[in-house]
Amino acid sequence: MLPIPLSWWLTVSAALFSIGVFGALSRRNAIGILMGIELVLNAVNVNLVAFWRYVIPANVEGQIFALIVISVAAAEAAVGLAIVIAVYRRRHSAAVEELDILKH
Amino acid sequence: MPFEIPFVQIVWWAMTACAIGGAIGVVSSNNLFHSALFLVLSLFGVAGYYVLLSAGFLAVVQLMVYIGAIVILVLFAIMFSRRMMKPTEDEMNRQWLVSVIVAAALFSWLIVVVNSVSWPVTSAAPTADTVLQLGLAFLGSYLIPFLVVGVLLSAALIGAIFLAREKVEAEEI
Amino acid sequence: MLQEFEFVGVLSAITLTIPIVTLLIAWALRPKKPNPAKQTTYESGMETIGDAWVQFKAQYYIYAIIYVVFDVEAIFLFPFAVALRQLPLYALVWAVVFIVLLVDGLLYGWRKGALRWN
Amino acid sequence: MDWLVDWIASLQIPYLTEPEARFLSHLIFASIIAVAAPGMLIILTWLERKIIGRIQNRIGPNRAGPFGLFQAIADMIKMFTKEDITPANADRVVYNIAPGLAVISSILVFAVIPFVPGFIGADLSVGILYVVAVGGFGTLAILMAGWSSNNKYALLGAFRVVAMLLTYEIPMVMALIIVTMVAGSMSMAQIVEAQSSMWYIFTMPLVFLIFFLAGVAETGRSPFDLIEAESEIIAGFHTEYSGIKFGMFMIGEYVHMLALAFLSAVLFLGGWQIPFIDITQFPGLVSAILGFLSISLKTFLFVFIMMWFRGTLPRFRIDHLQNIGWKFLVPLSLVLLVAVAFVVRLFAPGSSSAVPVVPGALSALGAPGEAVALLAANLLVLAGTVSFVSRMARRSKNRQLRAVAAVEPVPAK
Repeated sequence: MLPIPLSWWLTVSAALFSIGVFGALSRRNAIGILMGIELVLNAVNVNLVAFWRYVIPANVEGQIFALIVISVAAAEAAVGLAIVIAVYRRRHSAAVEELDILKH
Repeated sequence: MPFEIPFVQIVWWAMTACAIGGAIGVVSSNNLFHSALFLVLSLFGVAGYYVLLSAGFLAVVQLMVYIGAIVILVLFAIMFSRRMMKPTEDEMNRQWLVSVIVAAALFSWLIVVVNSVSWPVTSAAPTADTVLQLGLAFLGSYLIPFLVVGVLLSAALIGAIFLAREKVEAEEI
Repeated sequence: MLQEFEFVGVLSAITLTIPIVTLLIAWALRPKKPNPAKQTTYESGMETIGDAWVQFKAQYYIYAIIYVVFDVEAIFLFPFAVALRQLPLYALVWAVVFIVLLVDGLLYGWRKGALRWN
Repeated sequence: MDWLVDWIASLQIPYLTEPEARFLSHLIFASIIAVAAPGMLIILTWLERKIIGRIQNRIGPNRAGPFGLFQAIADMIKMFTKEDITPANADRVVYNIAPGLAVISSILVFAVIPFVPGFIGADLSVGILYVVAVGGFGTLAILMAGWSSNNKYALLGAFRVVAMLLTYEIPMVMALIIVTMVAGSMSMAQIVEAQSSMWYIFTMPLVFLIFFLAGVAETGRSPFDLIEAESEIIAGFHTEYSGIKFGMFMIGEYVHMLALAFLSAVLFLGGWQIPFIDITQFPGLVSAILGFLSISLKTFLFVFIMMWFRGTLPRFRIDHLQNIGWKFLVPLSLVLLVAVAFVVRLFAPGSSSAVPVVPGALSALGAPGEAVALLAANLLVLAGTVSFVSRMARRSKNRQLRAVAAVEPVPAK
């Protein structure tokens, strides 16, 4: 038997996920929102790896999924922060509420 | 081994303190720079989790990609878009109370789901040479995802350079 | 796996104490006579104008983007490198395609002058 | 490491069975590393002053103690007893964490260095990647220091240094991937084993050059010492640091340099191996001493080369630095990567493990054939690069000449 039950991992992952969701919803700054999303992706990764370890440890699928999530996170951060920089250069603000160019 | 099991659990609790404490710091700190440093703590905790889950390769990748690269990117973006050490206005937006409720509801629902399903757990040992297996898989049965990642990264690179670049004239190679 | 990493954990714990101990020793030994002039920002004797926020060049950020993308590329190439001797020959071609895809992005940046320092 | 575990377990101390004995031996070895690595600072700074003094036709420190050996100790005492000024505007917590992080990140590399046969802190199966990952903390420490001191020059210096570190990390990682390919493993111990017949510096000189150049840039030492470009940005990211906190950045730099020298020795000079002698055949203690002597000598060689650089080469300008990184080293390392991948695969032997493998087309030539082909690939890429670069240089020179000729009319005879 593994020393730590699977439900512990899932609980921690759920907590990380919820904190990340809270961060993404409550931040005014786009960079803060991105950091919240990073937390969510990490929670997903913990889940993937925990299920891999406890359910199908003979294959490596869990790690493959986690690696792909990590690369998606990297791509998302690069493009998302580039958008923040482009917007900041134009509007001198990174607060998402003020990004209403499309409304006017 | 009477020593082993509590030892692993001690490490687990330490890593949980890092991961969850860091995550709370990320969302609650009023200084974005501090938020990013708390993110490092949280990511470090998750890397520790990977070690406990015998995914050493992922743990090192987590450190290398997240702390070595993504956090640096985030810090650069913060430095670009913020004046230093002036927590000018409140970092929370008007819907923060709603967000707390949503997050709490989500968490309790997830806990209910986690505890109501009996997961088919095995206690088999994980594959020995994970990295080798990963290499074989990426260029074997997971070839398409591998190439899609290549396309994704290439698109992200081009898109991000296009967005972040200051307008300068083209250059001859 | 935990056994493999045990030494790393122990070493991290011990190295963590080194800076703390050093700082404590220095704290005990050193004089403490702060005054406002000492604590100003050091700019070769000039008065500081404004805060430290300098005009940040987007150039730095572009380097960081390229670095992130190549870092992620590297984490896929390391398993490839380990498995290289056991891969079928055509797999090598696909790996080259993967690398070329990323070089593409680099070439785009190069052509657009994103790699130029000015 | 194992004999230490066995020895502690054989003492028959109550409650001290195998796992506890392993933990205890790890604790002992970790303490030795954690104290010895910063302690080397004393020897390294003394050595550096002596060597640079000789290069500049001086004697170097010669007053304190025999051969001036105690000079470094005196400096240490000075660092400890100096007043430590924290600027009033600094972000105090981050400001104090940054130097510690710089020290930690450089010491942690030593966890995966195989010092003597069978004695390695943690023989991780992902050893090479671990080295890169730990280096990331150093970058973070620099950004933290630059940001938290709340000083224009510190922030600017931090940006510059981090941009340089990121640039040179890519060719370094590519060189590490090439080594992984040839050795077929990321474990440091196995990489050393794989070099028992031929050291990689002889089969892959170009890869070694890329690795070492990028590595020296990573340590931020001359000729890549933009950190200390006093004439431009005061003292870079540690402008505001004084006393022991400045000293800790210095410890970080020197330990990093030592780690780079050890890594170069392990990855390219066969680590603890001695040419033509198989030291593992000797009894434990003899092979340990021989192995440690061998790796120390190689490490010292690289340390000496880095000091030699510092004594002779002028500092790069930042735009040149970035150009060398992005437009020369990165493409070159990618081309090399592909070339070496083909060579390694073509010479791969048939299936030795459970996976059925089609042997490469040239596998009949075996390991010596592979070594020759690797060397040939390296030299070919080198020749191609040299001819390409010289052609580009000529073209750009011609373009400049034409531009000048277009502005100034040819004088009449």
